[in-house]
Amino acid sequence: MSEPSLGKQFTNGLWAENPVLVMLIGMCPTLAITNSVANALTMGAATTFVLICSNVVISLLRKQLQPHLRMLVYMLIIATFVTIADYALQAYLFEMSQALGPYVPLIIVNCIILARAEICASKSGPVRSFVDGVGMGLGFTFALTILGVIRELLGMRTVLSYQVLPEAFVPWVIMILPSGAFLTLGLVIGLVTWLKTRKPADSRQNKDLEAAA
Amino acid sequence: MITNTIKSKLTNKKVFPRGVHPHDFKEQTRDRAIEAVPWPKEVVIPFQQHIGAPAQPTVKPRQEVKRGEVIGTAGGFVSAPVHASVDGKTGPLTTVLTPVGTRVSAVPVQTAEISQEQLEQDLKDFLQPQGPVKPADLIEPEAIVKAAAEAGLVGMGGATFPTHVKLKVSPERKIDTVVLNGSECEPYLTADDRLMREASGTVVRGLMLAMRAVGAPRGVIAIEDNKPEAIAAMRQAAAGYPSVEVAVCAAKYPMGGERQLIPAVLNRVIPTGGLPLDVGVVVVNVATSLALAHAVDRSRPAITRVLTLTGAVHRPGNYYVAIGTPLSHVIEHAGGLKDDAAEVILGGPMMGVTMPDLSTPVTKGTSGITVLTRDQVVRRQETACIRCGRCVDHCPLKLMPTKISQAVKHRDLELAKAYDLMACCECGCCSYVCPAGIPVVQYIKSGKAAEMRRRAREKAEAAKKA
Amino acid sequence: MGSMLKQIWLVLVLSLIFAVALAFVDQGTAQRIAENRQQQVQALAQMAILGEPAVGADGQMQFKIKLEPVAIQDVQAAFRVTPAEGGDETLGYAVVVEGIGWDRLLILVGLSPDLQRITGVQIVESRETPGLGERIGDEAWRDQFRKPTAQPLELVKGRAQSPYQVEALTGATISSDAVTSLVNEATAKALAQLK
Amino acid sequence: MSVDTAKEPQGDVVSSGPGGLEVQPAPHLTDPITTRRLMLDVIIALIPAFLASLVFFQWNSLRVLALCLIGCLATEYLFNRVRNKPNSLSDLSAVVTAIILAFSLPPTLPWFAVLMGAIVAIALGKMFFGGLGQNIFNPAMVGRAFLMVTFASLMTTWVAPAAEPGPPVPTDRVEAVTAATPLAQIKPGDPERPLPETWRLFVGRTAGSLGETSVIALLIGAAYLLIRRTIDWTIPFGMLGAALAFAAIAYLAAPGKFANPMFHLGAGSLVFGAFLIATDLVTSPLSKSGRVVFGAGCGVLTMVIRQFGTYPEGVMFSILMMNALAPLIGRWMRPTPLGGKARG
Repeated sequence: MSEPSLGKQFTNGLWAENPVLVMLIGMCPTLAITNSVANALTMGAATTFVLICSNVVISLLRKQLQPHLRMLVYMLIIATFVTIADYALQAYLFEMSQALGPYVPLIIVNCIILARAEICASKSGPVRSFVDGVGMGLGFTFALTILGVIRELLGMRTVLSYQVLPEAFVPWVIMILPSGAFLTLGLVIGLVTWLKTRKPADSRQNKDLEAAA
Repeated sequence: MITNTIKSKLTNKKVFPRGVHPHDFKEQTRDRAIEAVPWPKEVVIPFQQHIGAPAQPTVKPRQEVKRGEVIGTAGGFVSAPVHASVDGKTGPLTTVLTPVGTRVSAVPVQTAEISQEQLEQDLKDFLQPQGPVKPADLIEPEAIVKAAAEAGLVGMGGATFPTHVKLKVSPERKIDTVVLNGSECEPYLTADDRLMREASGTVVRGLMLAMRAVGAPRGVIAIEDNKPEAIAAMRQAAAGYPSVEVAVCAAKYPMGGERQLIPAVLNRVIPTGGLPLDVGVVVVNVATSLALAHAVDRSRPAITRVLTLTGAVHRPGNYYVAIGTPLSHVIEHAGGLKDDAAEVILGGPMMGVTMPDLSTPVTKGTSGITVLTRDQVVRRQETACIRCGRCVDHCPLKLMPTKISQAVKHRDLELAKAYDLMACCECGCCSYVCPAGIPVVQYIKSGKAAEMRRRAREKAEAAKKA
Repeated sequence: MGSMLKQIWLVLVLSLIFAVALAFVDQGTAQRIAENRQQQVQALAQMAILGEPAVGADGQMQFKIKLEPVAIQDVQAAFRVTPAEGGDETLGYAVVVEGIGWDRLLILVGLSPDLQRITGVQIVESRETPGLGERIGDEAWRDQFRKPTAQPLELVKGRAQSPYQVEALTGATISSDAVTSLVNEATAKALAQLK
Repeated sequence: MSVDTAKEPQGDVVSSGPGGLEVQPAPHLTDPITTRRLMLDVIIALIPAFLASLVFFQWNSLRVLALCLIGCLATEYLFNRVRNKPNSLSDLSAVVTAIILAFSLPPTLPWFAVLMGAIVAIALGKMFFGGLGQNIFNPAMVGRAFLMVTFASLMTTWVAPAAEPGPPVPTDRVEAVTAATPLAQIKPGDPERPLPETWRLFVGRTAGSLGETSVIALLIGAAYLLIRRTIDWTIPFGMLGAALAFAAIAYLAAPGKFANPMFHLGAGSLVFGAFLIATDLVTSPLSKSGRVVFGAGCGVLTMVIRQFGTYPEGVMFSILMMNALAPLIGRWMRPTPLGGKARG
């Protein structure tokens, strides 16, 4: 299998292999913190930061790593960057770090980061790993933001705390509850799947079909 | 259902739990005396009219045969011989379509003339034979079994299991009761009702012979309460026999099924996968009992039978017919189908089979022909199961029909078996009550058929290996 | 054997590098984080005692108060509140108590310098049901608690009849009840231990 | 013999033989009760309660019912269209869902909330599972639960029923004369509001959801369903029996703390739930014994929520919880075939 172009590597994370909406990984923060856009953006940014840094570092170290030790080293690297992100949030965005609660430290166990380390960074050079980290991180942020916009808009009438819907609109409290997260996520995934299957021209699927034939 | 059970307990009527109460439609033919149908120009006698191996033909084409002459000998232990039902000349062997949809070989017989007087006399002899008979106690059981075997008797209620096999009980089995099944729970049918009224003496005689054959000290005549005349007639006929009693059952479908009749009448439950024998009981149908009396006392084989022709025909009634007579001939004799007739059912409407082709002959197991009009035909539009549980509430065997049928529908035979697929008696109560119009029993039947094929295949493979 | 040693060295070196990096980050942020925590309580205390703090041109809150820890047993924290510009005048007391509503609930109760009145109640941390229990954060509802401390407060459904009654939020009795008993607890402990 | 040449719409299993005679599997008779007829019976049974609600809540009751019908029917129609399925409106199950949902809503609920509840009931409660017969939870209760969490305060704002014919109850939720339901009153005691006398509970002149207040009207409908055998005695018996037993034990143990059983029977939607919601065919177990257990579970949970929970009423949540358990109950309470399990 030849490597995809760098551009493709980037857009993969945004749409075709979007970690949340297509691969269905990283569900825990997705469901827990998307009740407001600000939370979603902050979480997305923190995760993207950790993802890019760990991808690049692991990519640089990939030749030195023996199979039996690689998980250990991955965790070491990821944990370091997550701690840095956590401290930074606490120092400069205190209110936000309070709102995100334990979910920032929990980035350590976010599947997306470990998955990209294993799938991409441990096999590719630093440039490709960087691009991959940016794409996947933005894809994650994008998915979180969609959920955040829908939930904050319907649940609190606002987007980024700015009131959008009129006072007469009665907020749908369910949207800021965990059950609203499940509902919204299900509907958005349904929509994305529908959009994707409507376009059979998707090159990846065609390739799969050819391979199957 | 509970209320019905209580009502029956109060009136001392025998009843089984669950089941259904369809309207019985018996008023059309209940009061029509049995009438003899003249011989058709040609009868077609199938060589397999019973469960088991087909009979072996012993006639050649263009051979003169006499009524009662053997034209096919039993093809094994579970089998029955076949006799000519008319005087006449045979034609070349052919095949006919049986109710179960298979083709079996048969022989056509060009019939000789028979006068109306002869016909009437024959019917009279059939219902109330004259002349002395030996008391049943003085006849050896083996002789009774032998007579049944030679006469080609099969269960004439429709099951067509060879009677001599049923009566030949191994000595270690203790049979204490013979139940004469006169419940006739199928709607529309009244042939057994008429037989019990018009030939009560002969029917009781047959019961006595059956009791003697299996060594049972007790006989119970089970009749549904919608046949008061038959109850009275049988009570009178059985009056001289202290070992025989009449049990009045509530009219409820499927009272005539062995697994419902025995619990209702004797309060014994046949184990799943078992037979009435397992609880010391033999069940004999009314028409079979009558034929047994003829076979033993007069060596008369099973060559005629009484059937109900009812529904959308001009002259519905109970008819005395020679085996092999085409359905169309019986229907013509009864004035033909009405204009709105749409469905001809062999048997009653609950378990009978629709026949597309009226050239099919009457066989030993044909208890009735029910013709439904276009308006009566059930047009089920199968919609989604709403899990209402009506089939579960009504299943006389306490199965979960919806679960079985859905398992079959999704081709999960193992699951269907886990829900006791093979225990089903195919009475059709589930389809009858289903509000969603799902042919539940049809799914179950196809599941059973698939399981039977699987077992046959396994057996064949095992045989190949050995 | 050689590769094994190499791996051990690799992990050791990496750990060392990361530890040093983290130490630097910690050094750089520890003070700010502590200030942030302090400010949160300070802001709530100011709100509970003096009312809404003004926000300066730089977007930072302008604090008029300083907090000085005082010892009260069995509470999360307790402070004597003094003016930010200096001077030892007591502006009031702030007591932080922890309890259970539907989930962990942390509230701050502001008391007047003579401990005779409750000056305000603030929610520090809560995870009550949005739309129902979370309404304990409504200012209008919390303003009910500005009452004398002579008697414990009583939660009632419907209209309050006496000065010591607090009206429950409709459909959120458990949360209202939790706040009321926490306020009573804080007041009682402050009265008993600060006099 | 006639030859039926007119090709009428035929079921899957019907086919014509060569002679024009039809061939079909047995049985050739059928019970006249169809799914549609079952649903129609439930609708008929709900008419007395609807009349009672018209008297008590006047045009509000008509408004809520109409909105529910529009929401439910339109959603079902759209789902069938989008999924290219035959239209299932004619089985009337969506109408039943709409009425039951309407009956369980406060009369003053604003239009958008009613519509949303109706849409959620059919979409989330029924069509997402695959349509009629496939859903695990009672669709109407799914709709109500959704509203309960989404618009909690709107769903707990009640108006007093119109006592005598006069000006209609105000419909604007803000200005509405709010009143507590009898169940809300028995939580912490309030001397100003005495419990309604028991007879008023049974007639239904109390604040509450549209169709739940008049126990007498509900019982008339329930009697019709029992006589028609659309529902059987199992679930109502289990639910009312367990609830009353629970209430009686609590009352005898601490009469001052707990209300008497008759009050619990008359207040809230216990009777409505026992006869018309929990008896939903799709979401209750198949076997009789299973249904008794299901009903008893509903009854006990209702009482636990009423007496120990924060919600004044527990019928909805108890039914939803037992709905979730129904498949398990079905598995545990499987009837043994007559004659025992097959050997081998």
